[in-house]
Amino acid sequence: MGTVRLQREDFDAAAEQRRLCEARPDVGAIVTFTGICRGGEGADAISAMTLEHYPGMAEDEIARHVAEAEARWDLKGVTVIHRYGRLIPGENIVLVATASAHRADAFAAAEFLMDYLKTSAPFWKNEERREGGRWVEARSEDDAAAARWQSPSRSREAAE
Amino acid sequence: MGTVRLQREDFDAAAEQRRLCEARPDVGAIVTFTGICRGGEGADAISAMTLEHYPGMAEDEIARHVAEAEARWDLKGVTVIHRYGRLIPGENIVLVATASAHRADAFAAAEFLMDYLKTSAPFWKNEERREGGRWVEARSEDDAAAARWQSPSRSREAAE
Amino acid sequence: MKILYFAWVRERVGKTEETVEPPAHVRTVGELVAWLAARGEEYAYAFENPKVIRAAIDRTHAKPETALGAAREIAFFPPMTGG
Amino acid sequence: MKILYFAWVRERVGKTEETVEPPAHVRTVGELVAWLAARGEEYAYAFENPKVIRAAIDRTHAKPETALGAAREIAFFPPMTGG
Repeated sequence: MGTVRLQREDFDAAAEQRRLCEARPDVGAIVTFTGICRGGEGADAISAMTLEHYPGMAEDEIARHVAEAEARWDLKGVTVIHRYGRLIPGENIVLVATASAHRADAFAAAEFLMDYLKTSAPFWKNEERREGGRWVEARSEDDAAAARWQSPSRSREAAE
Repeated sequence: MGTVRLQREDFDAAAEQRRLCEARPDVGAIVTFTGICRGGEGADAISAMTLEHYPGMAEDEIARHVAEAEARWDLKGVTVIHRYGRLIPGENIVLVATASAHRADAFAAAEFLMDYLKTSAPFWKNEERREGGRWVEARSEDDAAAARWQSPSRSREAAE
Repeated sequence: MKILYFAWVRERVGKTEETVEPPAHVRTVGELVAWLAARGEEYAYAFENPKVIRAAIDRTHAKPETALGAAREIAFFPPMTGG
Repeated sequence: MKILYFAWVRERVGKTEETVEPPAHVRTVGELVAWLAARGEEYAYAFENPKVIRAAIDRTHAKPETALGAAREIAFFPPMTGG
């Protein structure tokens, strides 16, 4: 049911959101997450970022997590678009959009998908700075964020 | 810093999102929540929904919560738009858009604001069905969702 | 003082607002609800279950025990269902 | 079997992919890393810290102790930084 796309070109978040709810009277909540290439500042300024990915595996890995999100939450639609190639600051990197009847499902699924994209989807960021290219290091916070979805009960479940 | 608008007319989520990140190289994450008027089904089908609000207080109440979100999380921008008046199924009701450097702040602030809009902002929904108008009842799940923001520490803080 | 009503409280009372002058012994939100409820059938109906009535004093949420003080505008309404 | 390299593992090894035929005693991902690391300076550099190397067998995440089995495509890469 979900849509997964890997592409070089930019995406239109508004059009993707429209697609998730048109002719769907049961959709009451849409959450979108848009990841944007940050520019950094001063000595840390970035002139561009190149996203390398593992074609084939990246699609499979994201589709697997979309299916897991659909099994865990009551979703009416999911779209994940991840770009690759060279991007300049301000450009979109990734879109996760989730649709549900009530907000808690859409929020939880979008966070879950982002946490997994950060830690399990085979993408690698290389940032171009004045002194040259540098591979972005994985963040331990991202591992912690992904790990929280592995415990069966979550405080989030208090929400609608 | 945040933008709060109450209006009869529809909003353009994409334009609001663009406004949050344009000329902001420090924005790496934007979360949007769009609430949509659901249509219901069969005997429960809704022909329209009227949103009544308390002018003056609604703006104040939302602005107060936007300021609280800005104090609690590292946000680069917040926009809340809430419609009032008569809406038909499929129409937008509310938009919350949050911008931050990293995703955890944007997600948490958007959920916080939605939880408070549901329980503390002076709006009342009246749904029109075949048998007449009916005021929507408050949900205890919404109170529980809002209450979770009152404890000082949250598992969410494990995330980036 | 000015009283505003919203949603089904407004429908039951049959007006959106009015100006009232409660006696001096009406000092809290809860006491004002009790005083209003005794004004007639429509008020009794609107305030029949005080537990579900929410109030705001000068556009800030208030509790039954909140003192009216020098309030200019008091609003009564059901639990909110926005968002 | 086909080996793919990504990100700085690719840069250090100096190639995006190659076909290798490890001896029969190389049965797990971890053993394959050790065998590759001994193939030359560039490999030793790429695999100098096996703990930070991630692997996938036929496009599924694998651990050092995962058996190679009849794998056709094995990939090595640093921790992922997508999203």
